[in-house]
Amino acid sequence: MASPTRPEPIPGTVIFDGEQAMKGYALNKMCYSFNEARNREAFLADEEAYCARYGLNDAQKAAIRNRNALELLAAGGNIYYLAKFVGMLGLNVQDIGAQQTGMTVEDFKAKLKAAGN
Amino acid sequence: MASPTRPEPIPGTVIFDGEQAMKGYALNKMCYSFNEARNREAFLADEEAYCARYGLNDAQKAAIRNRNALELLAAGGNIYYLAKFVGMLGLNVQDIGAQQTGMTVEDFKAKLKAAGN
Amino acid sequence: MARIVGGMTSSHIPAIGNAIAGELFEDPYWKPFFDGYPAARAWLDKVRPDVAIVIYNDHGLNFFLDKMPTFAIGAAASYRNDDEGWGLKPLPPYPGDPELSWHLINALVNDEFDICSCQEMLVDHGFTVPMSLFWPDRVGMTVRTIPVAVNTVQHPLPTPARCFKLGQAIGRAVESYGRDLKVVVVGTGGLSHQLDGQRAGFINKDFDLMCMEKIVSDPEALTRYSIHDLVRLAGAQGAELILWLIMRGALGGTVTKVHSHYHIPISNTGAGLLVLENAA
Amino acid sequence: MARIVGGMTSSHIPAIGNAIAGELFEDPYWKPFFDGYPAARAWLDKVRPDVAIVIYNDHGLNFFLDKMPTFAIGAAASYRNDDEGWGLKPLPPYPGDPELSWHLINALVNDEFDICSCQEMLVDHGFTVPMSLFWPDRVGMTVRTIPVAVNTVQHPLPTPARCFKLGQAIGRAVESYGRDLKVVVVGTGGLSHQLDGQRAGFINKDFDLMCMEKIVSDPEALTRYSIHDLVRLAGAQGAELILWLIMRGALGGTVTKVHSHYHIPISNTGAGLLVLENAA
Ligand SMILES: [Fe+3]
Ligand SMILES: [Fe+3]
Repeated sequence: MASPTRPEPIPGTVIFDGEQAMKGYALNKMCYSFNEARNREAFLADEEAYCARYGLNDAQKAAIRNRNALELLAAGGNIYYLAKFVGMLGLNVQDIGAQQTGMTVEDFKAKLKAAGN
Repeated sequence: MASPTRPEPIPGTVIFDGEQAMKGYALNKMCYSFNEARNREAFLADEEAYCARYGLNDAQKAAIRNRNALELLAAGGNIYYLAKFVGMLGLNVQDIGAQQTGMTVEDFKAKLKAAGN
Repeated sequence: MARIVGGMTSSHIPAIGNAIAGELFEDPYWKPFFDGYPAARAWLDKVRPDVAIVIYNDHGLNFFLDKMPTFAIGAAASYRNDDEGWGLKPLPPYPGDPELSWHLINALVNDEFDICSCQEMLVDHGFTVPMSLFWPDRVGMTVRTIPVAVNTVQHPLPTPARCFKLGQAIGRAVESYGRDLKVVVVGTGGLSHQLDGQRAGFINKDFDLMCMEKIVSDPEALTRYSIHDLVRLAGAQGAELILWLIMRGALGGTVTKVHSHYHIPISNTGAGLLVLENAA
Repeated sequence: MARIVGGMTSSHIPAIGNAIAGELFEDPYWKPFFDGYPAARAWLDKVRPDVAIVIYNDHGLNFFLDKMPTFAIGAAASYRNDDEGWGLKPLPPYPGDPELSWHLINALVNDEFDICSCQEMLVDHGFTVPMSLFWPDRVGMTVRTIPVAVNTVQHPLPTPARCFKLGQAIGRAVESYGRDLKVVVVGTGGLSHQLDGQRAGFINKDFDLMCMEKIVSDPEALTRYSIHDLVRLAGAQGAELILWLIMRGALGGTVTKVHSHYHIPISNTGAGLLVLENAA
């Protein structure tokens, strides 16, 4: 079977495929390390050194510094590994949803609630 | 499709299947650790402690102590992980072949050579 | 002979785990969600399955991108969780059934499914949350577990059609097991949700309700979607519907719907609960 | 469009690596083995492939029993070896072709092969020994590599029939790749050998020679063996013949045998070398 032709993009959605996976490998590997408490402590003790140890590029370092989910995604981050980064900061998926959509958390929650009607 | 019925045993041959894999997990995990030089050093510095750290059972510990390939196989060892153990001791697959078949290394090599005629 | 007595579905999002830990069962936000579960537990109390095959996806706890299997099956004597990066507390380990695990792995590989076998495996919220919902009593719980982890983290994901076929092969494998066991298959995750990107918060109630119907009566219709279709219609994480399709494939052609419950929203997600009894 | 120009086979045992490191090319024990390779390298010099897809099995370096995939494909920019427990020296890393790797992974998963993708992957002697035999000049080497690791460590192994189908799917996937590349597929391992048990040292010359013939002219005949048949007839490690079947499946129905060489013994093993040109 031929490799499937790339389908129409879905607005507001980055498909985490091989291209993204290659781009984001170092960033995702760092975030995966946050599964262990001692790695979270090491990161929080010296963020820049920790990012450098994992070989993040400048865009990835800036996105980490800015705690910016859209920048992290654009830099090749995968939401499941990023969740460990934002979880460590005490943010949940609704906080991040609000950030990504430019809404307040209250408005974001209200929008979700409205989807049930 | 049904699980295949267990075929005729092959004399002198242990199929490393799930049953063996369960039995030998600790032993194989220890041998896998020998991929790293510092683990080999730790083993050689204190064999008993290293075996205990990986949770080997008595049969596995004895087989390691005896450097006995057939005992190691019977205790659930997998030849590929065991190869790291015997390789660390400076033995190659022909030394181990001789040991397992109860031959001298020279006779074992001669037997292999004869297979080419 | 072993027999698949039925299948269940449940959302598996971490927020549910937090709500359970906080005992928010009567909380106005959570009550309409939790109220779906007593009927499912009543069915389990009646049926008393010996083994639960839990179809879930790992969300970056046990698997990283250095070794990302499409289908992984646990073959351990027990499975433990971990804090997942945000400090989840350890749960009592879940007992496995390694003998049945190996029977499945043997049968599936022989049946041309390219399984990754895991003799050690950390299970994350995708596994533990449905287990907590269906078997909240960890002291009295007698069910043994077999985790089946499916890649929904990194594309290419297995196609819906392939997943349904895996389920069918699991069904055949269980039926061919010599021991007299009652097995339930749990399809976790879904329904529509999207966590990432400007489309975060996307939910599609109509699509969810259609899936709740079709998964019972005409699952093959759902296998005709591509993964890309699922992302478009159900959100990036809504592609977890493939986990339901594996569950459904493991059941027979005809099933009886014992119980069904749907609620929007829990956190960012449309939550669908089903209890299906397999034709005898 | 990319094209598979041919396939090669070679033994991959560690003893060969040691003999290369020791430059034993004229040693009476090794000379009859090494003498087979100049003709293969002459063919490569003529054909100049851009990419080598190397089918091998990991012998316990990159994979352990906690995560043992049936089929794993590297998707890294480069691959390095390691000392494997007995102090092998580091070789220069092998350049990858991650874009083609991802094309293969996408096509194969879409084609219902349940691949484990590996963005980091240590390659062991199963990969490095054939590379050293076919491309001894690491300074002048221009070929990029894609490692394909197949479980031959822990049963169940994939069936010969499944392996041949994987090869056919790799063939289709390469043909559908948009870039103009020449690809060679290397099937490593085999032929008959057994390292473990009282039957250690088992070699079956007649079976080996039959395989050397059939893999060229009638590979489907070999797919009718079970794994258990292969262990019985070719020894426990002789089951590595499945790696040759993947290579052969990737070529077309008709191939031309450019070169063939067989020698017993190297260490415990019957060594078979083939160079096959794919029909244009
Ligand atoms: Fe999920
Ligand atoms: Fe080998």
